[in-house]
Amino acid sequence: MALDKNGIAQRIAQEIQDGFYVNLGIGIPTLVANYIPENIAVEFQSENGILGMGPFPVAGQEDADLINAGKQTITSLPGASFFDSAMSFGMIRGKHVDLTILGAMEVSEKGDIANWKIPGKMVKGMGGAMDLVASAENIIVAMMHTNRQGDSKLLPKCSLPLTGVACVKKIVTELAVLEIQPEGFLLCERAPGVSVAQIKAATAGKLIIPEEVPEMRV
Amino acid sequence: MALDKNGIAQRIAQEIQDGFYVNLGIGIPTLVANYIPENIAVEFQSENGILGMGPFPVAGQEDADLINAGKQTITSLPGASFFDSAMSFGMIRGKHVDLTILGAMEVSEKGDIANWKIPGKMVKGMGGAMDLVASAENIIVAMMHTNRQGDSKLLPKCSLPLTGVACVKKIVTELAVLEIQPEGFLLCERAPGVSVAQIKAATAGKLIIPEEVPEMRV
Amino acid sequence: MIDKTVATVTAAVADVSDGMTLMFGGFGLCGIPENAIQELVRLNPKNLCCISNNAGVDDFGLGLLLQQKQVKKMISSYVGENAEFERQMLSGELEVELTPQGTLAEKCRAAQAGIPAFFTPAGYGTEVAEGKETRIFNGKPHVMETAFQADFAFVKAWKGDVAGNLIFKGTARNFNPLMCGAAKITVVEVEELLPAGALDPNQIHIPGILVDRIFQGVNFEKRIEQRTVQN
Amino acid sequence: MIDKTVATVTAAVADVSDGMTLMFGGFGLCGIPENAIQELVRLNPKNLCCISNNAGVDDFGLGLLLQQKQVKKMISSYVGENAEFERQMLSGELEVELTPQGTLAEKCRAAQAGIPAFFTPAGYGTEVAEGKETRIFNGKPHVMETAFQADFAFVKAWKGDVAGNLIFKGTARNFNPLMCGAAKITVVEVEELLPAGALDPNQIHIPGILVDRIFQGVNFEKRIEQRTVQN
Repeated sequence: MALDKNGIAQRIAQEIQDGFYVNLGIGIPTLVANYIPENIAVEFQSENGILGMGPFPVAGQEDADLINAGKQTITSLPGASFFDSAMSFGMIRGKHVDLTILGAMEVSEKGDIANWKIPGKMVKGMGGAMDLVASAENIIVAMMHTNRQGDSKLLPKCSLPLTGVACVKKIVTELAVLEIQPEGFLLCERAPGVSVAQIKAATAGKLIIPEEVPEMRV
Repeated sequence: MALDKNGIAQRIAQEIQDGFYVNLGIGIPTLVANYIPENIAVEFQSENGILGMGPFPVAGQEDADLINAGKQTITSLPGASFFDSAMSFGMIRGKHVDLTILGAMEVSEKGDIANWKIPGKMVKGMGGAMDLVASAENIIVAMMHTNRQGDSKLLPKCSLPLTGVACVKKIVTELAVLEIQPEGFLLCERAPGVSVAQIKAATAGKLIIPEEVPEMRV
Repeated sequence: MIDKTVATVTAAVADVSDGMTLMFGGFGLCGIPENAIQELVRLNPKNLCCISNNAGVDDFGLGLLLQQKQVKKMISSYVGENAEFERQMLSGELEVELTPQGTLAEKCRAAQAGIPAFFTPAGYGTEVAEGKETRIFNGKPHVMETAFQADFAFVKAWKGDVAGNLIFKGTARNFNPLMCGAAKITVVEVEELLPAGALDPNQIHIPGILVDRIFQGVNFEKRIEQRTVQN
Repeated sequence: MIDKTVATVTAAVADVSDGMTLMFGGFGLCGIPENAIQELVRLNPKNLCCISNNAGVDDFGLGLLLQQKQVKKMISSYVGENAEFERQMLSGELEVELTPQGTLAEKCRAAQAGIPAFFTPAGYGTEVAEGKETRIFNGKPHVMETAFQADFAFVKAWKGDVAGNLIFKGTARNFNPLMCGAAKITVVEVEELLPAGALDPNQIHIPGILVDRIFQGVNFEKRIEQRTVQN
């Protein structure tokens, strides 16, 4: 059975290692914070200027001066720090953030990503996404395998304007975990009960299918 | 009579206006701080990371964590701030410092300055001088008109390796106040009792002599 | 100590005029210069170019300038949280230059620090890099970006002293420190204006040399855009 | 919270080896990483390239590494406060690359912030610009400079917490914050090591993400180079 959004987040959480600084994008990536094992130390960076981001505040404790990049009220944990946007993107460009998890509209088999603009529609902007994808050594895309029209989002080539070139390393969808390899999308894991044929049918880009494709453990 | 070093400092102090942030080099420039009129507000920046530098401490109050760019123990005044070297040179390159006063070995009639290196001798380095002269909109050189061998330090062209190109605006020596003009050194003022002929004899570069050359008031 | 105080926001903003380029601190509605924006609405200069990470909401922040059609061009990383913005943009009344957020921040910092241009990997291979010089460093392609040039920077700080020294609070810091000294004139409003010497010189985020005018702000609303609490 | 503490300076410095490029914070003897330098003397790696604004004095600071002939190359803005340095330099044993102080600072900051290259007016028309690309921006010539690449950065802070967050004191700040995260591994010694949460998150100069190892320094001498007092 295909995963739901929480399932995708749960699977991605398994990629997070002890001592990682992680930047979570809006949407499914935000849910990843709910699945971090208790026994590892992880700090969340929000690019508007906090490291050591905590959970949402309890009602009545909201602070207008303490928000995340999604403009939501948040809290800070012991050991947190605040800083300006140049320092924040210095951390990102300088590869000090260990892992970036973000959503996408399209990913190409070369690791290109498109997630900020649909021609003809209102464009809200790329925010920090272009800085994040251009700099992170370790980028995981969290997205659905196909769009609302049922078209594959894993393509030979992106059709939408790019956010970054040859930068995505791994993709987790409701159907599969895939890695970008020089030859295309390497199918690493299937969602529980999902067949390789289903994944193949939903993937427009070149799919590399190993002999054995284990099921995800979620 | 030619000025002494304190006289040069005193004359330069007259160039400092209310509200100026000033960077003082080592040597004669340091003495300028002693001659700031009481009725104007001036803040001294030291490029190692302080704005609002105060006088030397009283004995027993020296703080190893509070020095100026000459590595001397100093104090800070109310309204002072400490910052890192990138911010400090950001202030300098960003033209936020209003006036830089520094010494020189040679100045050319085009405003080039040489003050950091004598070929064949031990070179200690340029420190912050190249950043200061390349960025300041307002640079005054404080120096003796001639070197120890009696040779002019105001030259058609510098013979020593340059610190900066076409940057000096004004020169105050023991003999005169001069401005760099497109045509050469404009003689603006003579030291008390010093003749134009004396200044002319001590100046190797092109000297522009107006009809009237007033005496300095020091 | 050089005193940077002006008595009122009116005095601080009076010389803004048509066609100027203005920088505004803030991320979303967090840390925006509310007093200066209100005064710019009253003063009503037109054809402004505004550099700000976001463009406010319909009835708050830079949305107020948009409502009065004071803005000709926005330079931002993320916009369109308000309907009027969308209308003006789609109708072509409003020009929008979208810039990656880190590049936006660095272009401010470069202006502050006298760095005319720098290279960043952000935007390489995208339409953001179109027409810009690119170059490979350490095997990786980068885009050359240049420092902003602006007439005024409007900044909101938490505490400030009369010498213009500033301290910011929480994530209201964001772009505010980077815009200080990044324009010809920097105007700062603070929640608490203190005498010189009241702030620990070790704790100052922005030294007064980067501030031209500082005033005690009033009636800060500090609106929350996405109030989110635990279940 | 990610814990960055190591128990001893020995553990913090153990993997420095011959031929590495090392950054050292400090201006003169102010704010230098005394513990790390002592340990490097003991460990005795050779053929080092040292990036530091100054080179210490004969019997303190980086002068100790020079005495043992551990240094092959110095990258500094101002050197030669010590006789051994002068002797090695004049004899050709020691290579010295002199860099304008602001450029030195910005090359550190660029390395920290992932900016591979930038333009500065400093050094244009001088021997510092020889072999470097120059370009005119806003009518003024500039020199292109590139980010440092180093193996270790040794930093001294005043207070730090176990998460690696740092606060510096007075002018002992200088190059220290800029070198954090500017090398592959950043090692910080502090006068006071505190638990996470002990520092106000608004007052942190350098967030722990830029620090790899932090330890409680001991026996800081904090020598004063030019003790100067009022008459």
